[in-house]
Amino acid sequence: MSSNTIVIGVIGADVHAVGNKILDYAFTQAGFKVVNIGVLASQEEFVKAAVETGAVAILVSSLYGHGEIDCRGLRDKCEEAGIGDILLYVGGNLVVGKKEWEPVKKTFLNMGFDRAYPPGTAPETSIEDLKNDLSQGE
Amino acid sequence: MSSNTIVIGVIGADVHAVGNKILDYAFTQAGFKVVNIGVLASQEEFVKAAVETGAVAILVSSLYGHGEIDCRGLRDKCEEAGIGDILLYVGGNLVVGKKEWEPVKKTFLNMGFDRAYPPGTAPETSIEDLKNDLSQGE
Amino acid sequence: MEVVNKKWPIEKLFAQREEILKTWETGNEVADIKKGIEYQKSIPKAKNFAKKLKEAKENKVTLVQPRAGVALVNEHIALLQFLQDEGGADLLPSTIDSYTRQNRYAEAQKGIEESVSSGRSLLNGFPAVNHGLENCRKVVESLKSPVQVRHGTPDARLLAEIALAAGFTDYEGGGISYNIPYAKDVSLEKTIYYWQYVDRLVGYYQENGVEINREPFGPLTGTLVPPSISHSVAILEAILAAEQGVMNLTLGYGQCGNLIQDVAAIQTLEELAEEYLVNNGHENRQLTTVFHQWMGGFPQDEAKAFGVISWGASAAALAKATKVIVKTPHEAMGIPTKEANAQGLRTTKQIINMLKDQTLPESKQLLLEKEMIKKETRAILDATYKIGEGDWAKGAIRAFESGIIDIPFAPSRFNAGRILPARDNDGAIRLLDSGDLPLTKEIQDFHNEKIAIRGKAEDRDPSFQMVIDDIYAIGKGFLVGRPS
Amino acid sequence: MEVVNKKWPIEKLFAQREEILKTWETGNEVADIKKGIEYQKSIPKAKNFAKKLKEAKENKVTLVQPRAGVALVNEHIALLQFLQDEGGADLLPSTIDSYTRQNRYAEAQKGIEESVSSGRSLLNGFPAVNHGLENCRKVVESLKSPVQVRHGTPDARLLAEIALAAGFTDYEGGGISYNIPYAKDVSLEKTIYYWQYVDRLVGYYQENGVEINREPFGPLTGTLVPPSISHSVAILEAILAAEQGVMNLTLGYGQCGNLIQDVAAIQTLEELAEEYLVNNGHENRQLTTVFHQWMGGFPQDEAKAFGVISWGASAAALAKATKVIVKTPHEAMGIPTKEANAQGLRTTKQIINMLKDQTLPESKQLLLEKEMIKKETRAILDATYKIGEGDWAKGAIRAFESGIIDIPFAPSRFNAGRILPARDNDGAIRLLDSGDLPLTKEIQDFHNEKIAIRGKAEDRDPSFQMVIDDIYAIGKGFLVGRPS
Repeated sequence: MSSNTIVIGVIGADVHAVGNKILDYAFTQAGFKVVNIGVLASQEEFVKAAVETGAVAILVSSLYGHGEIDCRGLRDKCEEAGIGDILLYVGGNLVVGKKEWEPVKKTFLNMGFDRAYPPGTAPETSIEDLKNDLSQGE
Repeated sequence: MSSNTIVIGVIGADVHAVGNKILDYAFTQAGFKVVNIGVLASQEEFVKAAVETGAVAILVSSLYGHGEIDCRGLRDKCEEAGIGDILLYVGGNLVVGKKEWEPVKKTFLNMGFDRAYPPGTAPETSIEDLKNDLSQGE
Repeated sequence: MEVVNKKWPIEKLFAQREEILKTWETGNEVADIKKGIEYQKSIPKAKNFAKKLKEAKENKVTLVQPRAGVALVNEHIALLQFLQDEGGADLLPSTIDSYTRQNRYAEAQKGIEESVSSGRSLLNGFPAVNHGLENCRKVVESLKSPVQVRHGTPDARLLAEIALAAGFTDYEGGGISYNIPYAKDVSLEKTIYYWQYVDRLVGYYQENGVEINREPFGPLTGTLVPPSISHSVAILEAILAAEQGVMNLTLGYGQCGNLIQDVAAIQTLEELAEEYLVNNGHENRQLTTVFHQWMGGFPQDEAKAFGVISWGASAAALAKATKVIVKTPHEAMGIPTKEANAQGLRTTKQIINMLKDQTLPESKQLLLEKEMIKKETRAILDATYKIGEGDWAKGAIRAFESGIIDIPFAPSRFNAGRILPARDNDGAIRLLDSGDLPLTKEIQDFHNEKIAIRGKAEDRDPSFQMVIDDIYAIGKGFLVGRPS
Repeated sequence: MEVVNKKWPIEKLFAQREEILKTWETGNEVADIKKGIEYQKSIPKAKNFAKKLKEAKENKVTLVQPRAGVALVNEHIALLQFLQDEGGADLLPSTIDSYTRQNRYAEAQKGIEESVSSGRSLLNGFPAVNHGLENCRKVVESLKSPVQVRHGTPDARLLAEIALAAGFTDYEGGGISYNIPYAKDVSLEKTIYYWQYVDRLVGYYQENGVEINREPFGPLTGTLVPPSISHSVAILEAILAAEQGVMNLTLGYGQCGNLIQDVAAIQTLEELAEEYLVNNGHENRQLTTVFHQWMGGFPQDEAKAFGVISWGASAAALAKATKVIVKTPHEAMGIPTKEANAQGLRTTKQIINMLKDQTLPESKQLLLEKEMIKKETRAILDATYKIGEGDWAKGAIRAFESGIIDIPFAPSRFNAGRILPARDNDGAIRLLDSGDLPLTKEIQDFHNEKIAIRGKAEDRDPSFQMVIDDIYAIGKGFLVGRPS
């Protein structure tokens, strides 16, 4: 797989823009071609952007605690659009309130995400993971 | 019992003088005759002062966490000195560390104290208790 | 659509509200506006936000207020009662969920239903529109203190109708502060217009003897916002609200972390707002201030979070803000438990009470900071007025188009996004790149010099990396993001 | 016994130490003083207190240090390692138990035995004398940071011998500060003499190339102590220590709670000490400062306690003290768990780090406060020197006899106990009754006026009740104890 295009955005009714702008900067610096669909992004917008740009991964952010509702079904939509094996990452404050991380992670992996990140993860962590996941896919 | 003399002091190797001075003031204001033996007071000093002044109560303070070691045997010493039924109160930070109060209280009541007070008790509380205990004894 | 800053004839409001009340089924419950006014008049003085703020301002006391909201009515009431009784909150909120903020009432309904079936709140706030009039009144009636609606809703007309009729006595937001940081694709023409509706509605209640307080959202994106930017927006929204008949205004500011800058900001915010309101013909407005504890990233560790909360409480108290919005030790983890929320309140109140007799004394540094904030804010506001050809509404719209006002890290495409803030060597927020802000050379030089001193101390050229370092700094235990 | 402030010939120390080392069986383990010096020289620089303080002072950083000590060696080591690793303590303590402080080693032994059998510490500190040389070295060797002995021992000669030989590089206390607040019946002649021994011992180590830091105990009774009183004692003890050859001194001050007074106190403490040391012929001493977070009563609630801790951390950071001694959220309940102790450290460190680039700027109020503290302290010290006929040791003894120095709420019968402190309307500590302090009319008027303003604000005559209200105030959530 030679593309290094990724789609990033903040899902649902979420307007947290700061982390989004930092991820954009950090992944661009790390050599990726970043397609940033910004905040308030629907599942459909993520999938459409990924199909149109031939992206190898979708990185979903959710900072406002509605992640569980907003993310359900994203993998299905990818499959319907013919990009069923695209890498799906998710991170942020995924649930309402302070919760143990492991059960939350499991919920999102069961939804079809390849990786899920707890609050406070540095961009470097996901950059490294993405590079690893992409090189293994080759 | 017509005496209103009480003995107050800080037991053991304890040098906390502030509360002692406030108790002195508060009980005096409340109409008691206060015999204050100060800090670093031994069990013997408490008993001796109570015998000499015909006191109706001994109020022991302990602020430094060694209360359990320091107070053990005080009731026996009172009995030996012929003032076995004198009122014995104790209060302060009686044990090392943050502990549940009820078990601590029980320990001190079992040692022969009539009342035991947790950290942060206002002087008014023990003044009222003492007045009640003394009027019931009449 | 051309929006101008001119008081709406009441008929315009009444005509429009017929449409607005149809946008969700609960709207018709508030159709008779007289009943809302009557209900408001029955609320005791102690539960009126504007009156409680007035008293606090006179007594130079800083009140504490949490953020809080959950999906279901009884749980929401229990939460607020807990914060009132166990947290000692002086003022109460009802924070609205994110679906309602986007007028997605159907999704909010789904969130309510899933919350019922799962037994935990799946919404990040209280969906007041869906719950409707009687449920909202139940909230207000269950509490001893005044309650404010806090949200982030670009089009908050229906929410305002229900909230006011239900007895809420304070309403947060504004046509700029609830658009640029909260929306991506909504034009300022639209949101200023929507908020003229809200302000005219508040003005109508006022004309009928009901004091409602209004609070533009001060911190904006909450991320390294220079005081002159947030002051400009707050004062613009104050003028727009006052024109529609709003008499009680609380202007806000989000803590930057440098004590001198924070105190200077609160003091200048009130002084400048008073000046601009009076100069625009709006006399006798009740002006109070709100200080937001640190709005950026928090440390994960609760003990460290208590440190961040406390420093915010200290700055609020020393600045003598009228109220302070409180964070919690769970901040880094998302929405807090009610216990954590009450802890944040008690920590804050302990400090507020300990410092109530103290202020930050006047110093050369404080005077300079105040002078620079005033010069900058006047430069921005005066350019806004000019480009609006003497109309503040038109001016606001054009100022954002041209970058005369520019909010860092905002999601809206109607924001220029050309400025770049960074901390100076003392931790005050300065401009690394001032984009198209209409700053004089004197002001530019001031910023450049301040940033240069830091660059020299850190032996690096100021860049976006410095900005990122500053954004993560407090979460890592520092104010200034120095290279390690 | 006539004690004079004159450096002991080394033979006097050596003769006395033979007797001292016999007062408990572990004494003979340190009989060969050369071995102690050799061992100290093997300690790496990073673990030397004086050197770490020097570096902090140069970098204008405030270091954090907890209080901690338990009965048994392994538990004590585990506790300190926890505070180092989980709390991020920069400097470590070994707080000594109260029996050892009264030289009651047999009772301390009983406490050790009961702690072993009951499985929990029945002592409120670490009985270093009973544990002896090798156990104490094990403590020092198990830690990465410098370790100080903190106690409250009027006669701390044997403890000092063991501590220094074991590699502790800082020793708290002094002939006044560990007598008047810590004893009832011990004369100042005796304790000044005992502490000349300790200082001469430190001086001997110094002459042999080992830097040991000494720290007079600043907060005294920790209860409404006016800065001029604690400054006078600190500077007196600094002069007495310097005479015996001590080169490294950390002078202390306990937070009063009014920011301006606290910052003024730390700044004047260093300025005055420097002045008096140099004027008395002691050049080139390393002077650092320690700020003690609030030493009085704490709120029971942990969230509120975090507020009190944080305000202390803020004042320490803005005053740029060299180190801060940290309280814990369990303070009101007695001795804290190790987790609570680490929380206090992390909260403090978050604030220290956030404020490291900030200071309290110069203001009229700060300058006035500094000026008054200096005038008062000089009045007390100069009267002390005079009554001592040019000898600081004799002066100290006679000053306490005559009330020239007078510590509020002290247990010692050698303290006059005639002064009465109370807060003024801004929360600063003033004198309600200045007893026999040698204050000029200007200073007296200053205090009277400040107290009168408060009395008027509270509509009551200042009295002992006001003092009691102030003592309980912080525990109840306020700094100034106003009538409710």
